[in-house]
Order: sequence, then structure tokens, then C-alpha cells
Amino acid sequence: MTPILEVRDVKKYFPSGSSRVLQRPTGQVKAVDGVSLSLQKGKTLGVVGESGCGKSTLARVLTRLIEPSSGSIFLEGEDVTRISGSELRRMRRDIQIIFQDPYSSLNPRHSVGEIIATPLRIQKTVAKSEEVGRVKELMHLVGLNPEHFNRYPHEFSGGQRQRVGIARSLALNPKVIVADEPVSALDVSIQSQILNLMQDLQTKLQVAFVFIAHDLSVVRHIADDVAVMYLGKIVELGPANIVYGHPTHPYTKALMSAVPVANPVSGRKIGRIVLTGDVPSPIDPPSGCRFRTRCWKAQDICASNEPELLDRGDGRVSACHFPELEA
Amino acid sequence: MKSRKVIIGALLVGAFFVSACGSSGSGGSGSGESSGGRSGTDEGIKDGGTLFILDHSTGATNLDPQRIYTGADLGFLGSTITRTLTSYTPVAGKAGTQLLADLATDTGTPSEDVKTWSFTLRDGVTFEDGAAIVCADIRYGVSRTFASEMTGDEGPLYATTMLAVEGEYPGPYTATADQQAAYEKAVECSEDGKTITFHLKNPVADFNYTVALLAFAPVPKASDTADKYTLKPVSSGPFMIKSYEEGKELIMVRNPNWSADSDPVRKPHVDEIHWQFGLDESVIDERMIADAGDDQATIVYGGLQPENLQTVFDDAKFADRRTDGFDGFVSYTMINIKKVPCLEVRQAFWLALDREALRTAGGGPFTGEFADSFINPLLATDYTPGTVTEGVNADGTPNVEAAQAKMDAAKEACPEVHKHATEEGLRFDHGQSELWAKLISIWIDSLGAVGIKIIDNAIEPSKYYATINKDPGDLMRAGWAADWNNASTVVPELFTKEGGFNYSQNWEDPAYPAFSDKVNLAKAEVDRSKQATLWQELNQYVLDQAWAVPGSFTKAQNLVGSRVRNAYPWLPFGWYNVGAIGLAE
Amino acid sequence: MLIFIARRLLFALALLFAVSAFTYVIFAALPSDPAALTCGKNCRPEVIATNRVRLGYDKPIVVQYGQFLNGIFKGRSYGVSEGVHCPAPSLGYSFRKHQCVTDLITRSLPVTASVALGAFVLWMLIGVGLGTMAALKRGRWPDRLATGFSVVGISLPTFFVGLLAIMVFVIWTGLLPFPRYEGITSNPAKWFMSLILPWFTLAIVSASSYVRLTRNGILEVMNEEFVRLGLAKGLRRRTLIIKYVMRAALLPIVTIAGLDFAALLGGAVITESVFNLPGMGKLSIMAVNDSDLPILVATTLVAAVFIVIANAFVDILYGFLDPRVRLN
Amino acid sequence: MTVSNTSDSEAMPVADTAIVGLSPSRLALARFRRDKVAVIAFFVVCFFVFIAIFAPVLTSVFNLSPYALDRQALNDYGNPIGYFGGISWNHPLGVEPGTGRDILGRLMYGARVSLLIGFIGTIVTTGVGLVLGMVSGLRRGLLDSVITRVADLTLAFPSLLLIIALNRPLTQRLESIGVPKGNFARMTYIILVLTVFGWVYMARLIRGQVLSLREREFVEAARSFGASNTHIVFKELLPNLWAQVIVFATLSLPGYVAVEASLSFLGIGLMAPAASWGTMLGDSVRYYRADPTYLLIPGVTLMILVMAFNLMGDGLRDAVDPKSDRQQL
Amino acid sequence: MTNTTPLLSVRDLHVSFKTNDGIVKAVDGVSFDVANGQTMGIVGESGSGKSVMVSAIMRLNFGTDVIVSGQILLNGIDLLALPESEMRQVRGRDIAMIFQDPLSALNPFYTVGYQVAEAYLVHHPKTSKAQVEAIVLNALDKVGIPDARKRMKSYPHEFSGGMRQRIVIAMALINQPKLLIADEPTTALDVTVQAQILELIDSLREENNSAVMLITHDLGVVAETIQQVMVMYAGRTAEYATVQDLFDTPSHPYTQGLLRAVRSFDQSTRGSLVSISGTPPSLINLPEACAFRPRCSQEMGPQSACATQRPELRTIGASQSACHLSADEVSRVQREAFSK
Repeated sequence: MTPILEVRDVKKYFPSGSSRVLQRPTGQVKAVDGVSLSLQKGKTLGVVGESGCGKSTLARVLTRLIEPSSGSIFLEGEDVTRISGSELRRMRRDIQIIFQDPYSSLNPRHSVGEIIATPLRIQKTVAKSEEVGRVKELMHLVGLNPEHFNRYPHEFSGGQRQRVGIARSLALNPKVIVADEPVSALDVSIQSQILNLMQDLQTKLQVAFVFIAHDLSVVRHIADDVAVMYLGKIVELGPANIVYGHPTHPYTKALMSAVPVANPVSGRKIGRIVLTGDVPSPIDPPSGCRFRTRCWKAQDICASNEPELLDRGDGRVSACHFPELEA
Repeated sequence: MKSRKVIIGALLVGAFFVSACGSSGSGGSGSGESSGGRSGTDEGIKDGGTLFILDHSTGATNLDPQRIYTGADLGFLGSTITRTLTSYTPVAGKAGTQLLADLATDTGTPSEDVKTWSFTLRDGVTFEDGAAIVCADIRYGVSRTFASEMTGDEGPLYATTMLAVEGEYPGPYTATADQQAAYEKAVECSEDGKTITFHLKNPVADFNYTVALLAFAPVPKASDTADKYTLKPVSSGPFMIKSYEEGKELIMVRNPNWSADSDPVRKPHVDEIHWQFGLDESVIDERMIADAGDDQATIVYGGLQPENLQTVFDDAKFADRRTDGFDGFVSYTMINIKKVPCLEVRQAFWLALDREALRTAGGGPFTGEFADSFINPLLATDYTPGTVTEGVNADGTPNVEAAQAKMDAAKEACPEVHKHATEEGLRFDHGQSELWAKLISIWIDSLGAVGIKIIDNAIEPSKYYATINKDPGDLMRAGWAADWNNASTVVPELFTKEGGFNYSQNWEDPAYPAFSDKVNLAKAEVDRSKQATLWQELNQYVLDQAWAVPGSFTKAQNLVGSRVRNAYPWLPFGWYNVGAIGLAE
Repeated sequence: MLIFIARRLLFALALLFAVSAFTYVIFAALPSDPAALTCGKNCRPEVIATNRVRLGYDKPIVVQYGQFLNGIFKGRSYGVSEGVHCPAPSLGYSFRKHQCVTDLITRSLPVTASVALGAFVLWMLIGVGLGTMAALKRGRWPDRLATGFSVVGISLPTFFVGLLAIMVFVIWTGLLPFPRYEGITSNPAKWFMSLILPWFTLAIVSASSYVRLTRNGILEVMNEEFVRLGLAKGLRRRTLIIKYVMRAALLPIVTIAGLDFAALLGGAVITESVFNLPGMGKLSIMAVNDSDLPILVATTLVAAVFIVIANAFVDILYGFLDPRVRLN
Repeated sequence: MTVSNTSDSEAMPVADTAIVGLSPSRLALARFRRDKVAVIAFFVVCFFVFIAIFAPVLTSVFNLSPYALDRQALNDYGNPIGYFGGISWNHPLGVEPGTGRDILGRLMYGARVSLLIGFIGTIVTTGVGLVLGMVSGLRRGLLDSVITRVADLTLAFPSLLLIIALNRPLTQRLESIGVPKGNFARMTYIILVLTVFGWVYMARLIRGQVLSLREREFVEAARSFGASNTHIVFKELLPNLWAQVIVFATLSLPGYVAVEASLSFLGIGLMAPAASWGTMLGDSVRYYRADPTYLLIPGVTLMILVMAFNLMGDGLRDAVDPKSDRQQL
Repeated sequence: MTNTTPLLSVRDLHVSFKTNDGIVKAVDGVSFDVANGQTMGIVGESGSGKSVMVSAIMRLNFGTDVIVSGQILLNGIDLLALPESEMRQVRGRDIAMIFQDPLSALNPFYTVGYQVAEAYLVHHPKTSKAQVEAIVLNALDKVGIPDARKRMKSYPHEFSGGMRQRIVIAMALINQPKLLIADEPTTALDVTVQAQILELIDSLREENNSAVMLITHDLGVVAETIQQVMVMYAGRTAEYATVQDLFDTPSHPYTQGLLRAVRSFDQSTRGSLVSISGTPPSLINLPEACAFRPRCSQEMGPQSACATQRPELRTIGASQSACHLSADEVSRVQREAFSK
């Protein structure tokens, strides 16, 4: 089956530290550095990583909000990397994005009705007369009172706003939705509401998600597959239960162990791996394996050779010279 | 009543003469000598001390003798630092117009045909550095008048028009040897340097008055800095310039190389004169009214502001310090004959103008008296009351009916001019000033009453002449005073084509040739009383043709510090004999 | 840091060049004829024409500008048979005032500097003082007083304040003498007395906006987390306000003040007019009234130079004072 | 603790009384209404605007012609008869010395000039600044650099000096290209230079706003639907800029009124017989001993108008942006 | 609860603000104790009043528009009654604080060495320069700043987030305070760094024998390092218990909801997550009734005590809980949801 979304070796480099005298960049931030992924219809791919690992850039590259420096993106087998004009407009119906911040992603000067109707108006998929009906339908779908369509964002709570954002992204019946940290700005008690909503919508509408988060436990529930990113590269990728059940990359392992477990007995400091130091700068990433500077297993080879993503036999790949394979 | 000067309404800020407008009517009966009490006398005068002069303008217009042409400046500098061959008697009243030998031993010797004038220099006259003044210095000084590029023709041009120089002479800076020689032939200098002889193109019976102008003052060639000479001219008088900072102060101190014996004109009393510039006019008035500290030893360059006249003249305590008198000027409005070739319209203009309102806005009767002539009554020989158009009200109020009648007649006689005046409107050129901002609406209103439309054209003072030389309007405002005691410095200058200040372009008028011929006759007339009659007739002729409208014989009011003495108005210059002012204890 | 400074200075230099070229072109392109000013009342057109050639105003603007620049670096002669020489840096020669423009400017600059400096000190004291007081006593009467002062001050045109000041302090009460500028070297006491009113006039008008800036700046910084941490450390309130709050809050204010001060050095046009101070502003106004082009070009240029230099200076200073800027 | 997916069970934070939402502008309006000082200032401004608009009617109804000379109100010196500059039933605020023209009538007509210059100047400046600021903020690269550099250059010039210096020649040039001569050309000039020097501040403000707004995710969201630049500018950005623009405009308007007055005071504003507060002040200066009332009346009127605009602008700013904390006076 | 005399004892603390829209009761009658050497956790969602409460303990934000009442006893001395000069001695010496965002908490204008030294010098003004430097170096070493001697002269913006937080910790601990308040110390940090910081705080607590008050919205963080926990909801205490009891037998419906939501994250199976419906209430003009009622699954109806009375904190099972439910009902729910 053709994956609904396939990404091949996508890179995004940003110029950095431009010198004002010559107006020429002096360096590059390799925000996304050769990422390949694929996603099936109606499935969810989780992308996990710490801040600065390039996951938000990836989200914007996938939705063509940022042009990739190289690589290709296929939507239903069709290369959409270089399309423009009306083709691009057409493509935008199929791939949508949900943003992290429910405050800044809604225009404060528009009523939620207008906000949700904006994609309909721009793409002109719905006749003017049916617009209100469609908006109310969407609001109902995401659990908002359709009567509130002419209220303004500031009159809603964070969770409700995120519902508005989801309704808007659904307006054009997209095939793929890229959700960039959709719940990290919300309180714990609200997070699960939104995650439930997204799962329900996926069941109903058969939409595929790329779900980006820094919190492993959030992804665990919603994702079919998980990709772990570190400094612009995928270090481990596979079915969620396999990756969670037995991480092979030290970074995945560390990340998992770092998540505080809400159980005083089982969680407390058992096998906790505390990484030293911070994430290095993506302007000047370490040679070889990028994780080596914080890795407790690092040896000389890690500095000289960059590990490739290797299939570990159980449907997942990981990039490590010394993977923790099951005995 | 000699020096001449052009004033453009209240355009010369800080000028002595607050001129507004007026008109003929009540004759010029003023004496021009209503000087204020004690300050004009030498009661209690003591030598020494510092005299202060307060001035609104930011600097002296000029100190370069060849570039000076303003009455007050001529008198002030003439009485302090610049001596000339002849000068005027330093006394108040009519006697002050009496010519006196100054650098020269007498008031000059004319040839039979009055085309050659010789003057012999006194012994012992020196510049501030002690060098004797010789005739070459005077010849050099006069030659500077010809350097238009340097002087900008700012000073009087009598030297260039009267002297019999052959060919072109561009002044000493750029002249070739031949040109210089031609000039030196016209202005001869004796071997001993004592005698200077001027050869004139035409006979000039009163050339010895002409040489009293500072343009005929000596300049030592070695010290000439051309354009910059105006910042520090070399003194030949009892004072000399110590420092001059534009916008701030000019300080004069006594000239040690000046000897009283050699100078019959100047009787200095003070040690120093401080001329302070750039003061607010109202501040000057306030200080003079307050009369505190140094201000007690102070006089003002410029008159009292109209808004303060009431304060000063309603209060007897100022009686000893205030002056009020005619300044020798006649204000007038020129009508451009080329653009308004219609006598009826010009007369209607005359009848309709509300001179009373204008006078009130300018400060009331203190502004002056409504004039009936272009020749000031102070030129007693030449003045006689003129007759203005029938119907002009003596009290200055407009006669709308008569004016309307003239306009109706004009509609028949010269419909195009009538149309121009009523529909396109007449462009009225005047200097821009706060007072004029008010006066102009009176013009617009009162002339509007008979359908004459006025287009206000306020011109910034610095560009006034450049503008109207290039593009004259329909009406133009100015004031005039004679250069010396002869209407030959008034009528020809203002109303002949050759005159330097004719903005009426009246040579287009069919009535002009007759006028012009008569002027030439008058100029050549050697009999002074016959000449006077001719001037009177010519003046009346101008009135009849309505080439211009006389406004008023202007007056000026002033206040001096309580310690100031000898501050009498010196008639030839319309201001004090500053060099003679002294201070009381 | 050195690169930062060098870059900033280079930019300033480029800006200066642009400003000078622009100034020259603006004025040269005007329909006023500088040569006409060399001429008196009964001036003949030939005189103007000759002088136009002599002054170089007949040449193309580029050539004129070249001569002007050359004059700045090498000096230049003007007038009858080049009789007048203005040594470098020559900004032109005023035929109206018969002086080298550079001399006129060097003479008026100390006056303007006196006005600007005193006013600056006063307005910073008043503005920052009242603003700080308002912020510290937020919502209480000192705050209301300061805010009220700032609204009234902002709403008063400078010339009106100046006139009122003269009316009240000189004419009605006679507390002060009539303002007349006196050089500080010739008579310090008179200098001071002559400048009190202009200082206060400028200070009151300018301080108003600084009251606001300071007050808002301080309130903003007081909400910063690092101020809370300072307090949590146990620092005294006074120490905290001076070392933490004021330092952070005043930095942007000082930079604005630097620019304002520079602008003032170019001539406090209105104040100098009202109080008859023979400074740069007055010189400019006189030049405008006389249509004295060389002076106008020069004063505009000098004022612009002050502004550009102040800008560069302030940026560099900012780099020294704020470590965050220093690195980049 | 039910599993919620399509429930509307989230408690509504706002009382469920009205379904019509409160837009941010309405909220701001409500806040503005609570600010008593600002409301009073608003009415003062309205009052002046009313007077300016109906000046011809008002002056003729009350017989206060700004142009008619009244010789009867003056004594022989040309000074007003009576106390306080000749205040009387005929002339409620006295008369102008020298001419006897009615000061109240002139003030009313002067309000037209001041407000006209204020409003037109503000509208033009704001418009130009808004457009350039938006262009600069949206199009990074060359156009942005050019606009920023021009702004730097503009700021490097001593504006007041240039305004004064260029007054005559440029007014003449305007007249020579067909702008009606006289006060119309003069007003055109004033507005022109105010724009030339004033746009920078507006443009910088807008550029900054646009730069920060364009990073906001709702702009990205619009782009993700394929929104055109036009849509982003007019539908997404502009609605968020209006508040700032209006506040800025309100606060710069009194500045323009004051500048007009200052220029007229320096003698380069409007010309007589047109009445402008600035020319009245410029004229009255000469009478500060003889007739201080004449100086105070236009001065205080000008101050009240400028202050009202400032207070109203402050109120608006607080209403639009509640975070900017300004204590009430 | 521990038996020792509490180090810090907060009694019936109220903090409210005046705003244009009404009075915000940010903290509404909260009492708790912290014992020496103990780690106390305060858990709540955003807007539950936890940060306001710690500011009140330190008296950090006393302005004209903040009203504080109740008692805050440190070793029996009421901090609210202390004059400012004495309170200043308490701050930084007896009680120190770590903030959420280390970047904005550090003064950008001074070097970190200076700022750390300042924290020491405030309370030890007569120390020589060399001594202070040694102390600062030691403190920076302890929190794991590599190459401390050189980095002392760096400015805050030159450090990474984790390093900045270490500096803030060094500053807080330099006077060996009896109580360390950590207000969401790891929220702004990455997960991997969060673990480092939490471990650091805990090890330093042991070393200094200080008490720690850890404010967090993350139950996971609480579970790992804390002994006693207070759950706050809408400015009030919802539940107060030891960590063990809280996780084993939560008695307040809010705590139960939270725990179940969090637990469901940890389970590996896919499926619907457990969640609390609704959103946290606005704190303006909060009704006197139970604040959690609109979201409560056990709500007893509009006529019940839940709708009319404010629940007082009382002992239910092992915890103290502010709920109108009877102990029986509570244990029924506990059995259903939590017994394995």
C-alpha cells in the first residue's frame, strides 16, 4: 500500500550568524538533516525529541510552510516537494497543521466561526450559504457548542481553543494532519481530553497524524509508530510498542528513563539514566555520532564514523554503533 | 533731511520708522522736532562711561562705508568711526542740515561749470593706526563703489553715475591697468596727497552734499579685505571697532589716534559704545520702560513698538525720556502703470483705501500724518501741499461713493483694466511681517468694498528687491527719504525711468514724456528756488496721474535711558548724533 | 566588540556621506538663487549673473557638491578675485554675513551647547526623578502628580512655555533679568542667569515624555523575574532599585536621551528664538529669513552629523552597557 | 470522569447570557468607557471638532465675524478698549489689538485650521507609515533594507530645521506645479513635510508589529490553507494592527497641531487674514505687556485641545492594551 | 505528617488581588507544615495559586493591590508580622528560592560570579574578597558548573538553560537555607535536563539537611522526590497527604482524576485516555461552594452540600481531603479505580 505521506532524506538548513558587512551567512543551522519517514492512511506517527532537535522545523517542512533545502515529500505517492501555484493550493487541502500554542495560533480579532471558516473561504470548497452550517458541524465534531461560533478566542479556555484549532484543521477534510506539540501548552487534566478527541477523530475520519511532542508518555498512546529525533536526525524509528518496549538507542533509553513516573514505588530511581550536559548547538554538531558527547557508551568510533539507521530486525531502525539489542 | 533710504513697510525689522499707511489730506505741518525734554540737552553731562545701543536686528546691516545707505547707519557711523570730506552740523533742529567741512578744509571748490569739484584735506587727520589720511585713500574708497560684485550695489551709486570715468570701470579688484588709469583720471589726486579733484559727467551744483555720503569715505588700500571689510572697517573718527560679533555685540572704543583739533564735527563724551544685537523688540521696550542699571545709559536702534505707545505716552514719568517726531520718510504705494493703465482705477484705489484703519493698526496717530506729497515737509524748500484726487477724505476714512463712481467710469473707459482689477485681482507686493499680516486684511476689505480684488503677496524681506526686480506686481509698498536737502534725490529717483527705485513703470504712460522732460529741466536748473518750483509742479503731476499714492509722513517714537544726554534727533539722518551722546551721573 | 564598533562606525560614515549629499542636493535643487543674496536693493541683474558664476552656482550640482566636499577637507576661497579664504574645514561662505560659515558655527555652537547641556541635565533630573517617584509610589499621589505633570508638559508647545516664563519671571515678578546670552568664560554668573529660563523651558517640555518612559520602564522591569530573585536573595529594596531596576530600566532611556541631546545640539530652534540665544537654531532661523543658503546647508549638515554620531555612540555604548548586545 | 469526546461539558468561562461574543474592540470600548478622564477628553475633542465644523454657522449666528474690523473697540493707540483685552458682550473673548477683530470668532476659525492640519497630517502620515511599515515587515530583503535605510536617513536630518528652511522654496514650487497659491499651498507644504518626517515612526512601529505578528502561528495557519499575501495582510494582520494604528494616530495628532502652531509662530505657517491659533499666538507675543489676555487665550485653548487629544490617546492605549499600566489621573 | 516541630507552618493563608474585573482570590485559606529536612510537594494546575502562595511566603510581591492574611510561621515566627528589614534577613538566608525560568531570573547585566557572590554578601557583608571568591567557586563546583573559575566571569545569556538553573540553585544554596522553595524548577527545561536538576536538588537537600518545598504541576515529578504532598485546586487545598498515601489511596475526586489521567499515559495499551472533563474555573468571584463541583464525577446534585457549602479539609482515610463525600463513598471509588 502506498503510504499516504512519505518523506525521503529531507534536509533543512538555515543560514545563521550572518555578517552584516557582507550580508552573507557565516554558518548554517542544520535543523533537519536527512530525515526519512512514511505514514499510512489513518495511522499516527509520533515524533519525539528535546527542544532544538528539529521536530518543529520538520512539521513546517512537511506542510510546506518552509521549503526544504533538499529531499522529497510524497503525498499519496505524488511528489509535492517542488509544486507551486494552484497545485500547491490544492495540496494544502490534504495536509494540515495543528499548532502548539492555542493562544497565538488563533487570530484574536476573528470570531471562532470566522477562524474555522477561513480555510473554507480560502479554498472555496464550500458555498457561502453552507458555510455557517459547516462551521457548526465542525464545532460540534470537536466538542464545542456550535452556538458559540461568533465568540472570540479570548472568551475560551486553552483546551477549548485547541479544539478550535483542530476544527479549523479539519475544515478541508485533510488526509494528513501534522500536530506540532498539540497538548504541551495545556494542563494535565486537559491534555487527555484533547488526545482522546484526536483519537476519536482519527477513527471517524481516517485521517493520518504526524504527532510531534517532547513528552514520550503523550506520544505513547496516540502513535502507531514512533520516531526519536536528536539534533536534526532520526536516531530510532519503529512501531510504538516495540520502541517503547525495548529501546535500542541509548538516547531513546535515556529519554524514556528521564520521564518522571507518577508512581512513588515503581518509578523511583530504578534504572534511571541521567544524561550529563545539554543538547549541543545544531550550528556545530559533534562529529560522527551526534549523541556521543552525552552518551555513556561512546567510544572512538563514535567520533569518527556517523552511525547509519540500521534495521534491528523487529521493524524498527536505529542509528547507533553500540545498540542495546535484546539478548 | 538728507540721507535717503528705502523702507518697505515695517519690513526692516527694528527699523526706526514704523511706517504704516496713510494718505494725503492734512498737510505736513509737523515740525519733526518734538524731542523729549532733558535727554536732548547736555544737562549734567559727564565724560566717560559706556553707551549701550539695543537692536532687534541680528547685526549691523553694514559697516563698510561704501555699502551703507541707511540714514541711521550713515549718521551713527559717520559720527563715530567714518569721516568724510564734508559733514553736517552737529546740532538739533534745522541748523543740523548745514554743511560743514570735515576731512576737507572747506566745503569744496567747484569749477565754473560745476563739473569739477576739488577738496583739500586737513592736516593731522589720521586712521586708527596713526597713518595720515591722504587723498589716495579717498580715491580708493570711492573706487570700491564700482565693484558691484563686492558691494552688491548696496550703497548709493552717485559715484558711478556722476563721475566722468571713460569706458567701463569694474572697481579696483578686477580692473586692468588701463581701466584703473581711466578712473584715476576722473578722480585726481595731487602730488602731495592733499587735494582731491572729482571730474563729473554733468554739472552738479550740490556735489559737496554728495561727498558727505559715506560712499565717499577713505579706505586704506592695505587694510581692504573686500567683502570682509564690512566686519572691521578702519576708523578715521573718534571711536574704533574693538570687536564685532554678529548676533551679539559690536564694541566701539575710543580711537587714540583721533585728535579733536582736526575734527570740527565730532564731540565725543563716552568711552565706549556697546551695540547689542538680536534682542526681542518687546524685550527692548520692556527694558527701556523699566530703565534699570545699564539700561539707563541706553538708546535704541529702532522705535517703540506700537503696542507700547500707550504705556509710554499716557504716563508723564516718561516725558524726559521719550521722543516723537517725523523721521523724514514718506511712505507710498506705487501702482504699476504697465499693468494698471487706467487713471480711473488708480484714483478709485486712492479713494477707497481705509487709511484710518491702517493707521490705527499701526499704532494710531503716532504712525504719522496722512501725506499729500512725495516730498517730505522737512525738505522745506521743495515742499508744498499737493492736491490729491477730488473726494479723498482728510480724516483718512474711505470715500466709497466717490471710489465707486471712479470704478464705474473705469468700466466704460478702460474695461480691460477694470476687469483685471475686479476679477483677476491686483497683486500687492509688500514685505512680510507680523504687522503686515494684519494690515493686508484692511487693504483687502476696504478695496473690496469697491470691487477691487487684492492678491496678497507677502515677500520675505531678504528677497524683496530680488523678487520685485524680476517680477513686479500691480502694487508695491515702500518708503523714501531724500539723500540731501534737495528733491532731486526724490522725484527723479522714484519716478523717472533712470531712477533707481521706479517700480511704477510709468514710462509706459502717455503722460510720461512731458514729465521726463521737465525733470531734466529741473535737474539742470542752477537757481535753487526755480528748481524748487519745478519739483513742486512735478510732484503735483505725479499725483494727478496717480502713478503712486503717498501714504504718510511717517513718525517715530523712542525712549532713551534716564542718564542719556545729547540724544537729539539729527535731522539729516533721522536719528541721534550718536557720537555726541554723553551720560549724566 | 571591536568588529561591532568598527561596523557601527562604518555605517555612521556611510550615513554621514549620504546625509551630506542629500542635504546639498535638496538645497541646491531649490528654486532660490544664492547669488541673488550677494546683491543689494538697487542691484542689477548683471551683478547677480557675474556672482553666480563666481560662486560656482552655475555649475552642475555634482560639481558644486564636489567643491563643497573639497572645501571641507582643504579649505576654499570665495568672492572678488578669490579675496576671501576660509581654511579647512570650510562649510562655505556667507555673503550675507561676510563670514566663513565655519566661523559662524563655531561661534554659535557653544551657546547651543550651553543651552542643551543645562536643559539636558535638568530634564533628566526632572524626568527620571519624577518617573522613578511615580513608579515607586504607583497609584498614590506622587504618581498622579508626576503623570499629571507629564500630560500637561507634553501638551504645552515650547514657545508658549517660554513666553509664559518670560512673562511671569521677568515682566510680572522681575525675579530674573531679561535673558541675554553671556559666554560662560566672560561671566559665569551672568551665563547661568541668562540660561535659567531656557533650561527650564526645554526641560519641562522634554522631561514630560521622560517621566512616562522612566515610569513605564521601571514598572516593567520591576515585574521581571530577576528582580524578584534579587528580592528573594535578601537584597535591600534600595539596592535592588538602583542596581537591578534602574540599571535595566534606564538603559533604553539613556539611549533615547543621547539622541535627543544630539538633536538639541543641532539647534533648539524654537527656544533659541524665544529667548534670543545666538545659537545654532537662531543662526538657522536667521539664515532662513535671509535665505542664506550656505549657512542653511552647513547648519543642517552639522545637526545631522550630531545626530548620526550620537546614534553610533549610543549603539556602541549600549554594547558596553548591555552584555547581551556585546557579543553580537 | 467520563471519557469525553464530543461533549460540550467544558464549563463556559463566560456567563452564558449572551451568545454574541465580545470582540476585542468592544472590550476595548468598554474599558475606554470606564476611564473617566479619557471620556471627558473625548468630549472635549468632540466639542472642538463640532466648533471647527460649524464655525461659519456659529460665528454668523452669534455675530462673531473673525474678519470684520471693529474700530469702535479700539482706542487711538489701536489697543482694545476695556479690561482683559476688550472682553465685552459683543466680543466675549475680546478683540485683536490694531484691528478690533473678534478673538472668539478667530479662535473658532483657527480650530478649523488646527484640526484640519492635525487630521489630514495624521491620516496621511499614518497611511504612508502603515503601508511602508507593512511592506517593510512583510518583504524582507531588498525592499525592507531600502525602507529601513531611508528611515535611518530621514531620522538623521534635523527635521524642524529642514521644515523651516524648505518652507518658502518648496511652497513656491508647489504653487508652480499647480497647487492653489496662498494658504492652500502652505497647508499642503506643512502636511507634506509632516509626512516626510513623520512616516518613519509609524512605519517602525508597524514593521515591528508585523515582524512579531508574522511569527504568530495564526499567520502560519492561514498560509497552511494556501492564503494569499493579500489575505494575510488584510484579513490576518490588519485587524491586529488597527488598534495600534488608531492609538498611534490619536497620540500623534496633537503633535501635529502643536507643530502647526509652532511653525505659524515662527512665521512660516499660514498667512493672514486666515486665522490659525499659531498665527494668533505669533501675533499676540508682541502684546504681552499691552494685552496679556490676547496671548493667554489662544495659548490656553491650544493647550486644552492638545491635552484632550493626549489624554484621549492615553485612554485609548490603555483600553486597547490593558497591560500598559497607566494610573488614572 | 511528621511528628517533629514544623520548620514552616502556614495557617489559613489568603492572598487576593484587586483587578478591574473583580477580586481574584488566588490563595483561599491554605494551611500546611514543612518539617526540617523534609521535601514537601505542592501540586496544581496553572492558576491554582501555588506560585502566588510561595511569593506570599517570601513576601515578594507585596504591592498596594495584594491582600494577604493568615499566618506564615518560620520556626514559630510569623513572617507576615515581621518588619521589612527583618524579613529581608530571612530571605535568602533562611528561605531561598529557585524560579521557573532561569534565564529571566538571572540579572542579564551582571556576571554570574557576581550574582552568586552577591547572594552570599547580602548576609555576610564582612567577608573578604578572596573568601567570597572561594565560596562562590565552591558553590558553582557543587552544582556542577564545569570550569567554574573561568565561567564565573560569564554572563547569564552565555549559559545553556540547564546551566543557568544550576547557577540559580548555587545562589539559593550558598547560605545553606533551612528551607528551599523550588517553584516549577524544571518546567522550562528539557526532559533529560529535568532529571539532572531534580537529582541535584535532592542531593543538595540531603547534604545541607534543608527542607524543600517543590512546586510543580507534574505529578510524575512529585512521585520521585517527595515525601508530603499538597494538591491545590482553585486556590484551595484539595488534598494533603504523604506521597505514598496520595498515590495509593487518593481521596479527593480531583486527585483521583489527575492520577488516573497520568497513569493512563504510562500504560502501554492504546485506547481512550482517562480525563477530567471541563476546564479550571476562573478565580474571580469564585462561589463559596466546592470549586471542583462543575468538573466532579461524584457530584451529588444541585441541592447537595457540594453546591452550597465549601468543603473543609478533613481526614478521609490516610489523607486529608476537602470533599463532601463520605469516607465510604471515597473508599468505594478508590477500590474501583486504584486497587489492583
